[in-house]
Amino acid sequence: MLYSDKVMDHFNNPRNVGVIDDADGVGEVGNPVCGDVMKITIKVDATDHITELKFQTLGCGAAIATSSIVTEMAKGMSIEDAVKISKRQVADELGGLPAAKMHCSVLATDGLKVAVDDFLKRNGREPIAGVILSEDPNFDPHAEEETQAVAAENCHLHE
Amino acid sequence: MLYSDKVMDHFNNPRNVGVIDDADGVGEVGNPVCGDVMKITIKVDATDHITELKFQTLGCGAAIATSSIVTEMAKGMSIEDAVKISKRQVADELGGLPAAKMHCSVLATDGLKVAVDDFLKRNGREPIAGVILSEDPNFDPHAEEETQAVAAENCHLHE
Amino acid sequence: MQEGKSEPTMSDATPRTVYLDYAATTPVDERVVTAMLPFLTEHYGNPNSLYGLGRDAYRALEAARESFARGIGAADPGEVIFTGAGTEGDNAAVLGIARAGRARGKGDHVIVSSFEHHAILEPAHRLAKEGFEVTELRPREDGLIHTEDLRAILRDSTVLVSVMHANNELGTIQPIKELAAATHEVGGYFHTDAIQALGKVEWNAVDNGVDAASFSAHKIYGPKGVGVLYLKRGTPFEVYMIGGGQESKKRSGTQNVAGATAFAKALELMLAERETENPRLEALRDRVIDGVLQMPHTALNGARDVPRLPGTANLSINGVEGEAMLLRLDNLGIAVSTGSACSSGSLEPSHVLLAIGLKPEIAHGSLRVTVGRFTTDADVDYLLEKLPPIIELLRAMSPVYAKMFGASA
Amino acid sequence: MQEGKSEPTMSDATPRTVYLDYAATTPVDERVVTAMLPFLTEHYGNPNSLYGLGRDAYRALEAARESFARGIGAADPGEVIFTGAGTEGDNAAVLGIARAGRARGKGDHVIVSSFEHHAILEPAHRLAKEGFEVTELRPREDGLIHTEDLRAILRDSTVLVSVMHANNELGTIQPIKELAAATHEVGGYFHTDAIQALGKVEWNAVDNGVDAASFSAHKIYGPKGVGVLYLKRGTPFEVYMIGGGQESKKRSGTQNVAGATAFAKALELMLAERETENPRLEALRDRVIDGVLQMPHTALNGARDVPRLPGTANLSINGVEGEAMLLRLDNLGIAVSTGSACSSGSLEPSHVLLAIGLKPEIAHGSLRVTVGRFTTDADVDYLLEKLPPIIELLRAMSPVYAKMFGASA
Ligand SMILES: Cc1ncc(COP(=O)(O)O)c(C=O)c1O
Ligand SMILES: Cc1ncc(COP(=O)(O)O)c(C=O)c1O
Repeated sequence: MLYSDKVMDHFNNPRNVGVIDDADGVGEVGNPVCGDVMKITIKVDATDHITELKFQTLGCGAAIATSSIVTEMAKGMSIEDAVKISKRQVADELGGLPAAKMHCSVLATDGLKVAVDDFLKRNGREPIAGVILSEDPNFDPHAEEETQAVAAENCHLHE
Repeated sequence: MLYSDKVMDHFNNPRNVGVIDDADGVGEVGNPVCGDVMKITIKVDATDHITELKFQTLGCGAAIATSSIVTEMAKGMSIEDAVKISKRQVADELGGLPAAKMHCSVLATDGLKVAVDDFLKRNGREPIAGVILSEDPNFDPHAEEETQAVAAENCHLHE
Repeated sequence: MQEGKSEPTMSDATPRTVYLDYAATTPVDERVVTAMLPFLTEHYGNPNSLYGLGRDAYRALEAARESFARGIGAADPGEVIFTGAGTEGDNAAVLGIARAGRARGKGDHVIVSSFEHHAILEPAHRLAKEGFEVTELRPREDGLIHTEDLRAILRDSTVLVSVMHANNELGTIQPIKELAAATHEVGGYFHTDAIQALGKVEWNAVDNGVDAASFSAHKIYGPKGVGVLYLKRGTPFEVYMIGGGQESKKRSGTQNVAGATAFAKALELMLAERETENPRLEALRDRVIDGVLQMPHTALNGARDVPRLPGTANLSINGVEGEAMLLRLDNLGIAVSTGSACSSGSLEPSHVLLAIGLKPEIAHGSLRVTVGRFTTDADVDYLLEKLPPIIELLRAMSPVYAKMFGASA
Repeated sequence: MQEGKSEPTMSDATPRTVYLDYAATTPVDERVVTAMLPFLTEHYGNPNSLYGLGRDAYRALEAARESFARGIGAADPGEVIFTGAGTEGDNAAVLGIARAGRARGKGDHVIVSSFEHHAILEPAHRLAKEGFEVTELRPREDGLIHTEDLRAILRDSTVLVSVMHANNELGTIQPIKELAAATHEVGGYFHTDAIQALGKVEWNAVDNGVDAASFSAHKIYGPKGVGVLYLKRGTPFEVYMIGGGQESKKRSGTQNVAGATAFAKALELMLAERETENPRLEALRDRVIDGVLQMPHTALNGARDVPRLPGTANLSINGVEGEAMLLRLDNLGIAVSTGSACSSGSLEPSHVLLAIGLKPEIAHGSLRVTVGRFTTDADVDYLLEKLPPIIELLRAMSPVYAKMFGASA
């Protein structure tokens, strides 16, 4: 199983590591039982564009690299576009991921989606990530559990 | 599977090869179907001692070596002693035989026994080899068939 | 080699060594040794480890897999599974495809040719014990399995047919493309033991349409104890060696990276040199055949005009027993075989020769000469000079030769 | 090695390579290479051939068998069967003894420890599918299988018990002599996977009373793809690899003479150097353990005071994920493992660590360091210098470390 040079670069030099204290939205997905946990904090401006992202990740090389690159990809995007980022786009952006690691990119995109919905909820607005997720085969109306479901499924991938 | 140097010596330089034209006794055992046939011709003097032996053998290295050494062992022996030569004695005299080849020494001793009985029959005397064979686990009252039985069993050893 | 010297043997006193048993095994080509050595001492990592040494080993293993896959015309390198012996591939294919095929609801009828290597026949017997119905397909006197003969016994319930590509004793080449097609007509899977054919005859997995094939490195100047099982995508397969899940879960056990690299290199060399090497070997082989046939009461086994391996000649020499002939030749440093040298110390009349209709007493007198990469014209001269007197001597010692064949030798 | 260079990797830019994963595999010792090479190119005969080249190979093979038998204290060289991998021996023993034992009328109950290698667990699962009743025996937190725990589950119907000698992840050594004796009390057969123990701990087949044991050459500076199955005379055994009938009909396939010679030589070297080497390795291992335990929220897995392999240390480093730690160390040329490197690219939390009671979130952060023949004090210094900052960095990146373990790092 080999990681691309770009994965190794983002693993070794992760971008935007940390926590935004006065974040507008926070997403935390994954489960230490599976060995993967990602927390992402975002700042969103008046035009619903993401101006800043920071992440923290406990996980394997792919989990850290996908977290890192998703913060780069989403920076400056509208929240609508940000929640549209697919796990495939993340993997492609990294020059591919080993099959056994594809689920890690789900962790990153899910984290972002949860953070956006958190931002919307805080402002009494309708969550939008769920709607996006419905295009996903694993769709589950309750976005949060859906995320958990994916995480759980990730566990299975580990067995 | 390795042959001892003595087996190789008797295989490469077989003693007493040929046929005694005016033989007093002839024994032929084995079966081309099994790949082993031995013919032994003997001369016996007035005191029932074997004065000369010659053999012809179609067969493997062990078949030829055991035939060769049995002619040396029996030379000068009384016919009573000659038919007592056991396959184990033949094998030991050769410095041992590979397990898969032990049956070949039976071919040699059986050939000698049949030749002695042939000599006795020619002179209207009772065969003695059968009696000897009775000490063999494979004993069968009809010495000739017994020999065939052994030969047949040899075939099985080949399968 | 102290073990070798520990005890004087005929061969140690030998004037020269003329190796004419390339079908039994081959020396490892120096170029193959050079290719494999770095993976023993320097790039020794476990290809399943994630760090640099492991990744280097992994890349080497996958490079070997890709090269081998190209060499056999596989659609996908993932269809190449490295094993620990030709026998392993044969066992895995016969047991694994039949069992998994039956589990998939395909029937329980299995066909193997009756002149397969024991590495195929024994697993077939085991399947019979497990309740499979096993039919043995006999070759004809020409040394070939005929597709119409296979068609005659194929059934809708036939799950597996295994027919070797080149027979190891006769060198005759079976029409595997036709046989595979016929098998597919009833929905069965076709395996071929291509251990003797590899690198010597055109071999393209996609073109010949087989579902599985076994190969062994030591028959083509690679090391012993290294094999490949080609398994076409989608072929049902109960995994044979199970554990850590290496080889994409198809064969467990830490991969022999040096061995895989060696096998790939050995195949590359065979293919690169085949065009010039095959005609050279065929000429040497034909000199052996024609030379031996000069002697009375000799015959070529299998028809002469059928497709054959370039290096293999199998002859009947009536009135002599094979081992005696072999040992006499060995005294002069000539290495040949009689019956199958792959069968441990075994001297039974070859089941292959019996299968093509030889009588046992004739089969006992078979001589297999196989020429290879390092065989010279002088080697063949030497054999043809030394063999006739040995045959005459052994026939003269035989109590039955005159009777059976007339004293005309 | 062009494959390695074909694509730039962290390891290629490495200042130095510090290999600390000797339990995964080992480089082949130059003395072993020297011993095996002549059998690739010069004495290349098939050991089953009757002529000189074959007899030389046969003698070398038997000399290797005798040497190996002496090395493991076997009563008889015929009890040593050469195989194509450690996994093969494990598969052959578990499947072969259970099936043949049942056929002999012994019951159908099989016991394997739950921290066995997958090469044992997978065959045990296959036996369960075949109708055997399989019980998993759990080790205790100390990393040991306790004989009283085995006694508690043994039955008159127990046909086979398989417990590894040294665990490959923990390095803890099981009391196989007692376990074998307990198994024999109910008339069962005892197999041990001694792949990690061979050459490192006292091993005498007659004395420890096991009925079967598996070994693998590449764990003791021999080549990959070579193993031995020790099978005590009279032990029921359904032959695993069938065909030509080599290895006294117990394992078919042309024997890897070079590999067998290499394995025997590798074992000789282990035994000759053990007395001086073990204390050296223990000192290095203890430096690793003590050094890592300096860091907060770390723990040694398995009790410290139980019998252990001299070179193996397994530690939990809370709040980090193993692969990330492994890759960071790899950037600096340090090769270690997390979980079992024998399991293809697998990253599941180690079943071994779960078996001794670790929580999954803890098991994800395990570090296995194994020192060996070429490990120096400087290597350990380098590891202990580079590891702590990596741990701190990864913990700082974790969203849960502070929550779970308090920010005290
Ligand atoms: C305890 C144990 N058993 C079995 C194996 C499998 O051996 P191999 O990879 O040589 O087949 C290994 C290591 O790979 C091991 O450490
Ligand atoms: C046709 C054929 N099949 C199978 C085998 C067995 O291969 P291996 O000895 O490498 O296991 C051989 C030769 O030994 C062979 O010639």
